[in-house]
Amino acid sequence: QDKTIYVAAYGGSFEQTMRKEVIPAFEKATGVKVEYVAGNSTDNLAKLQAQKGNQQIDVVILDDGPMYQAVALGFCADLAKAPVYDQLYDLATMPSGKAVNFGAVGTGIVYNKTYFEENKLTPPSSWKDIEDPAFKKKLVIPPINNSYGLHALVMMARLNGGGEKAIDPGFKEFKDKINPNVLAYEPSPGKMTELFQSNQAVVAVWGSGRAKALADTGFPAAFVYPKEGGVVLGSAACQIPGSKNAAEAQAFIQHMLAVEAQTSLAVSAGFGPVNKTVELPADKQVGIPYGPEQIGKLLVVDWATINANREVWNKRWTREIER
Amino acid sequence: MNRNGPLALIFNALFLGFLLAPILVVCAVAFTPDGYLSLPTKGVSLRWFKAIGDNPEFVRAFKDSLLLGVASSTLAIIVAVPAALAIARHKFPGREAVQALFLSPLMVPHIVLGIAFLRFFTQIGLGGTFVGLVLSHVVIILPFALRLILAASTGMDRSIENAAASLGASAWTSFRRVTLPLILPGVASGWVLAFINSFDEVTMTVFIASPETTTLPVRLFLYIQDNIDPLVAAVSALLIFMTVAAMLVLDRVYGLERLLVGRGRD
Amino acid sequence: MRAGERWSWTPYLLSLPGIALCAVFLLVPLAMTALLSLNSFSFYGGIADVWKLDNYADILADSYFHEIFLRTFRIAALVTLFCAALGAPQAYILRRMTAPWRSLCLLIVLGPLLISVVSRTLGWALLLGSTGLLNQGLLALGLIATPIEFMYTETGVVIALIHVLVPFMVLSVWASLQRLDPQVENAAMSLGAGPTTVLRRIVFPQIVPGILSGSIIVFALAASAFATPAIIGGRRLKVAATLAYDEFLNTLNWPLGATVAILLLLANIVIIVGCNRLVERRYKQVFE
Amino acid sequence: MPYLVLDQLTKRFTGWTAVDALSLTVEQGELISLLGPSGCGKTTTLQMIAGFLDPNAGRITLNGQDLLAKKPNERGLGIVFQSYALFPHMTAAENVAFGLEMRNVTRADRDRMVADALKLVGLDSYGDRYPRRMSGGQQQRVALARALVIKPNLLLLDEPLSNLDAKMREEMQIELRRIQRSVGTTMILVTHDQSEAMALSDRVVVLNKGRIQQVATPQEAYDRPANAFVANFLGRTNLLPGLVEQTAQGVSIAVADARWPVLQSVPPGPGALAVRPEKISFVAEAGLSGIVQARVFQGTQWLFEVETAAGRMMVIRQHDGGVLPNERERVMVGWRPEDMAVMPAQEAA
Amino acid sequence: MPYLVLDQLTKRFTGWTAVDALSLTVEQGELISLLGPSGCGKTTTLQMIAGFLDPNAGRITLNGQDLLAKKPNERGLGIVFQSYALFPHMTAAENVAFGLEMRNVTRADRDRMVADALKLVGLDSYGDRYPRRMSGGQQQRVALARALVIKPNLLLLDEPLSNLDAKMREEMQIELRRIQRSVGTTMILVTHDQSEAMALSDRVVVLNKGRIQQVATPQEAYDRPANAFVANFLGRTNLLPGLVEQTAQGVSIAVADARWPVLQSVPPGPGALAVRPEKISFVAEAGLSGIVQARVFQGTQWLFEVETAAGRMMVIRQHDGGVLPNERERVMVGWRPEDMAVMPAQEAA
Ligand SMILES: Nc1ncnc2c1ncn2[C@@H]1O[C@H](COP(=O)(O)OP(=O)(O)OP(=O)(O)O)[C@@H](O)[C@H]1O
Ligand SMILES: Nc1ncnc2c1ncn2[C@@H]1O[C@H](COP(=O)(O)OP(=O)(O)OP(=O)(O)O)[C@@H](O)[C@H]1O
Ligand SMILES: [Mg+2]
Ligand SMILES: [Mg+2]
Repeated sequence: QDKTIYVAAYGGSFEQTMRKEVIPAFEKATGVKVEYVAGNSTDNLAKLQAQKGNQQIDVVILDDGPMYQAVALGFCADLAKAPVYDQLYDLATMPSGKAVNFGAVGTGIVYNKTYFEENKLTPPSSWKDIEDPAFKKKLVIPPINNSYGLHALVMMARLNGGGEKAIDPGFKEFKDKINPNVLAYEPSPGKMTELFQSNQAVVAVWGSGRAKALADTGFPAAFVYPKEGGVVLGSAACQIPGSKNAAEAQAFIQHMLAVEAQTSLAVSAGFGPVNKTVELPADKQVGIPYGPEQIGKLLVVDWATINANREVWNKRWTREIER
Repeated sequence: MNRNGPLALIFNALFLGFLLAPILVVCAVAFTPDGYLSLPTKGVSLRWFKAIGDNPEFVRAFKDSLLLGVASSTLAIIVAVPAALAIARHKFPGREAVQALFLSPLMVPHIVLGIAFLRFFTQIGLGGTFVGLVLSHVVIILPFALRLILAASTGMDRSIENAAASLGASAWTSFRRVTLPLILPGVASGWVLAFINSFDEVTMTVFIASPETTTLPVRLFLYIQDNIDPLVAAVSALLIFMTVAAMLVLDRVYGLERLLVGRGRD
Repeated sequence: MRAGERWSWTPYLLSLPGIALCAVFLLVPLAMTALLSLNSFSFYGGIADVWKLDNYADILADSYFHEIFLRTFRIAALVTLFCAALGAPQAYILRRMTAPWRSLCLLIVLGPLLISVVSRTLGWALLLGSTGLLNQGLLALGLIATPIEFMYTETGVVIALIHVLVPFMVLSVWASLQRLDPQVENAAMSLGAGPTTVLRRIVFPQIVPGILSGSIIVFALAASAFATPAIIGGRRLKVAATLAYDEFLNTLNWPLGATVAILLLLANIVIIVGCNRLVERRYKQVFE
Repeated sequence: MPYLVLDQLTKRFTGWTAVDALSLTVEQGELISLLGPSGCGKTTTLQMIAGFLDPNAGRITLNGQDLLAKKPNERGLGIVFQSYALFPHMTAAENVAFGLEMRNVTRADRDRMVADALKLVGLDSYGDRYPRRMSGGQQQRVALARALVIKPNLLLLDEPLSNLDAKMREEMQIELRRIQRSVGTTMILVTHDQSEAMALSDRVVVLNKGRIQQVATPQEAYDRPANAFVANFLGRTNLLPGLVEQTAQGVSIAVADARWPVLQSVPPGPGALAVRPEKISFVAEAGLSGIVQARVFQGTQWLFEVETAAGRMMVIRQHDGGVLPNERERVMVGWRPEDMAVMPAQEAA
Repeated sequence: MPYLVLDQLTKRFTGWTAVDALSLTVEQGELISLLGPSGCGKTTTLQMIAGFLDPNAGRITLNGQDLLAKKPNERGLGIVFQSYALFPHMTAAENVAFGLEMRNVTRADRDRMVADALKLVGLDSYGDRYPRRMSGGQQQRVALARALVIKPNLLLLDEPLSNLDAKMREEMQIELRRIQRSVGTTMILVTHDQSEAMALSDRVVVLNKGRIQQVATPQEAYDRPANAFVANFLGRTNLLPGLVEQTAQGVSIAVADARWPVLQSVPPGPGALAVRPEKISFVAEAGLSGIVQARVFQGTQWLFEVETAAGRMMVIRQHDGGVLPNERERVMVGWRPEDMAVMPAQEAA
């Protein structure tokens, strides 16, 4: 093996799946060695920026939000054309054509089933349910620099007559109705799990994949898409410009979109497949956005508008909500 | 003999209790049979300790961390001892500036250092190397080593060193045979603090560790990306047990008392 | 310094390795950070190579940042105070213990340092949470009616930081206690000084170097602490380090983050060097 | 009523008995000296009285009260440490003032008393100096002033004058004596200087290996030592072999070519006689003849080593201007029968 | 060639001159004592010779070589510190062995020499003990053994025997003398014990306030002090006022009701006479009459305080069994004209 590509991507169960299933298959097929640089989206984005002009990484995998920013900052090269791209759902393609979503999860509401049963509460069914005073200091929402939190903000704006272009109602709703319920604005998934496990939190706005992972530990966690609709959160990959192994990098991205890898990621890591041709057995479909119907129901947010306003929103968020 | 009064012993007990409480909780959690953190646990099981064995990258990361900790804290001590002696013994122009310089790593958030080191190392070609990792760790743990050695060596009786010189000991010998043993408790605790801080560092290391040189805290940090489970507690508990074992061995071989208290003292 | 000592190169030679190391591996990165803090940032444009003091002006003018810095140093000061108040007596008690116990207790003090901040704070969360052991215990005993909020409060952050940092104080004081002559304490007692007076008038002034060292470490670490405030304090209780972290990682606004860091560093140095100088002057005798 | 009573006091360090069942009674206002070879337990004894060491056995009562039940700071006694134990972070004046502060003496009184005490020890102008910047003797005097200024009822002095020159030592001795007389302070003095002990003490306590050998007035202990150890420890003694014989004129002892009448009752046969060097004089006749091997000037007196047929002898003569033999000179030494002690040979061995 | 030369040596501490232009020449194999009141600069002088303090001015040469150019550890001299300065982390044996290790003495030799040295100071069985567990005198002896064992050419002794009892001190003195004689070690001894200085030294150096007052043999300094300070510092002196008169028989001095011929040439008029206590004896006639105020036992001698018409006088008499007056007894004291020094009144003031 003379060629090595560096892939920067998430740690945790995703890393396990990649190392055990996706990467070995790729290495076997191509003879290219893959080094896995683990880190969360923000860390990896920061690494890209730090090594700007001197990149050590060939492929980066980020949440769709940060990926938009990475593209904007010029950290992504154009994707090479390949047949596999034709098999993808629409939401997989990103407007710029420099990155591709290879998996999707939905943002919805997670709650502690046992707690709800014991306290005779009805499970949440609407985004509005998180405003219920019964959840005083029992609700956790990631902050808006995290996609889940951003989705929640956008949804609150939409439900109150606004939207990406008119975010004010969302802020107002958070400030007046949601804030009293919020135990913490917690971005770290680990911390979130811990808050559930220690019973400090019973409801949260979170992703389907995270909820699945939590439930898989045996914890009585349940996940619902609110009736107004869940929001799709993509995981995207792109090739770093100036990579010495651009072809291999592109091949790796294509490999991840292929049926085999898509199935592995769905089964082991809870990523909804973006490849239409993937078929999952019924028992593996639980908790994963799967199939045209489910995927179609998921709402998509307008990243262009969001990114244009993100700085302002962030500032406003830290000053008005997180204070 | 000045013994501790009952009040002092109560204080001691409360203090140690305070220090131990969260650790005991973590250790207790490590034995849970459940798949998630819960207290009190429903039973006792070693499943999470077994799980460590299933994650070979933890073992590798542990070795890397150990090596990194030992290398960087030893280097830090080697640099800190003469500097501490200079600061403790001499009043020279620039003394305060030197002190501030050596202390500044403590005052910068590690995330900032992490990014700065990453940028710097990438430019000088040390990016992702073990050497770079060690050097950056030396810099951030230097203050611990320095301050502790400084505390031990300010106000030391100079006539004892004079005695050594009068018996023919060169500066180096006198340092090795007299000064060093006398400040050994400070050096030892300085080393321990430095080691621990290097061993524990994650915020900065995340950025400068490469796939080949990933430390245990970084591994743990990545592991709890999407899920926190009792494995983290088990790793911590295991570390504690290993530390205790190491201490016992050290006590047998060298004598803890001698190391932390110094020879010939009561 | 020995009286009448001539100017010599010795101290410079002795500190040379340290200075060299720090100059290359600390000053360069710090200088890069300082330069970075002069740049500007936009979401789409990234970092622009302009050289302006805009970031500083922004921070100095914004009450949001004032509040965060104020909180940071308030927490650091409180933690330092408590660490000194708890750690110094503990070190003293340790010294007065007999042989096997002393090493044992010293190890227990070191113990908390040995496990990572993440799992330590995990332990705290389990203990201090609204459903944690402490609150459960207090509720069961009927001492309180509703759980006390420790998590996501300054109190919680301070407690957890004390836990993390107090060993530094104990060790540092311990190192300087080693030099004390027990007969000197005896002398004070024979003159009629009770245990507290001995502590206050005889022991304390002599271990000031140790307390100072410990305080400096604790203060600096508390002021730049990230993990504990982030985990126990959450996002609503931001401190300077979490702020810098956010700017660096979440908004990628490095220039602003760098500005925060530089300001934090400067404030720290001013406070610490100032205190150092004050204390060294006040207790001149023990520093010679 | 006895003032201070030590009853069967015992202190063992790991594997070492430093003080062994020591019993002693001290009267109020008395000045007692502890004498004994280095390491015999003098400091240990004082430390137990002061409360810094817990005895393994035995009791101490002061004025009828159990002293061991009290904490060191409640015992109200003064102590001068062998190692001074000055507070390194306080000036001389602050060191001296400390005990007064503890007694809540008002500022003005305190300043005055401190100044007086420093003056007493000849350090009037050194009040502002830190111990580190003082000479050994100056430090010792600060330690002394610190203990004296609080005017304790019981003063423990552990070689308090060992680093002072003769002049200063004498002044301090007189001062101690004055304080003892005027204030009625009870003092226990440890000293290695025998003339100091002799000159100052009401009684001396001779210790060896943690055990009391003799308690007596200085002269008594000197002239009538309880045992060979005391005799040897206090001053020097010449021990000569001789033959005790019953003659017509009574019992006498023959030493080499000379003979002395024996006043004690000693059985005839091989014997030994002990005589102190200062009791020996150079005589014209009827003495032991010998040759001066060395003469050593000692200030007020001369020490001679004389080689006689009975062995080497030490002779002390006052430096009073009289004619004294030179080295290598042939002399004859003699002493009065009442100044020597005669014993059977085996006892002297 | 002189062995050690101190030339205009000066040491100033901030605002304090501890040693002031001190010049001294020491011959090889000589034993010189530094005498002087506490704080006069003795320790400071030794520390400069040893190289622990840098003089502000002046030079030191040893064997013709500039000593100041050498580092302390290259000067090859031995020193016993006033404060012992033992290595607290080493046992007694390790302390003593240190200097030998530095000289690369083989293990076997070293063990033997250490054992010998410890035996010499009477600590054979204390080799394994740490300084903290030793008595003051034992520590001092370790310090002595540590300096002696390396057999230095120049040995600086700063009150090396101050914490030892008379017996032990005497043994050590003999030992020092023996080493000096047999090995030819040059020694500079600081001691506050005058009889020690007198007995041991070839010459004594009397210092005051950092300045040399007199350098002479002990007896010379004692009997012919260079100035009033030396006279007063070495031994005691009685100073009596009198009237110097020219009579038919020559010059004489009248003191109260008695009169002594004056051997020096002193102008007539008010004068003073100085006479040492041990030169005074109790006489039957032609003396100064007075009353014994106190008699103090000092072991080999008695000290009397006699109140006479000319003032209070001190008298020393040997404890040789002779009849000595009691307290409150009326006596007459006298001395030989050659034992007194007479001077005009203003000089004595
Ligand atoms: N570091 C210092 N700073 C200022 N003055 C000092 C210092 N060291 C010593 N002195 C002063 O210098 C003088 C000489 O001190 P030195 O120790 O030489 O006296 P000494 O003759 O050895 O006296 P002693 O017999 O009491 O030991 C003393 O008056 C002392 O107070
Ligand atoms: N902490 C200790 N541990 C063990 N032995 C000790 C300790 N302290 C003293 N000793 C021993 O106890 C004995 C008595 O010591 P102490 O200090 O009472 O002697 P001292 O009579 O004061 O002698 P010096 O005249 O030399 O000061 C000594 O032999 C000493 O070695
Ligand atoms: Mg003693
Ligand atoms: Mg001295």
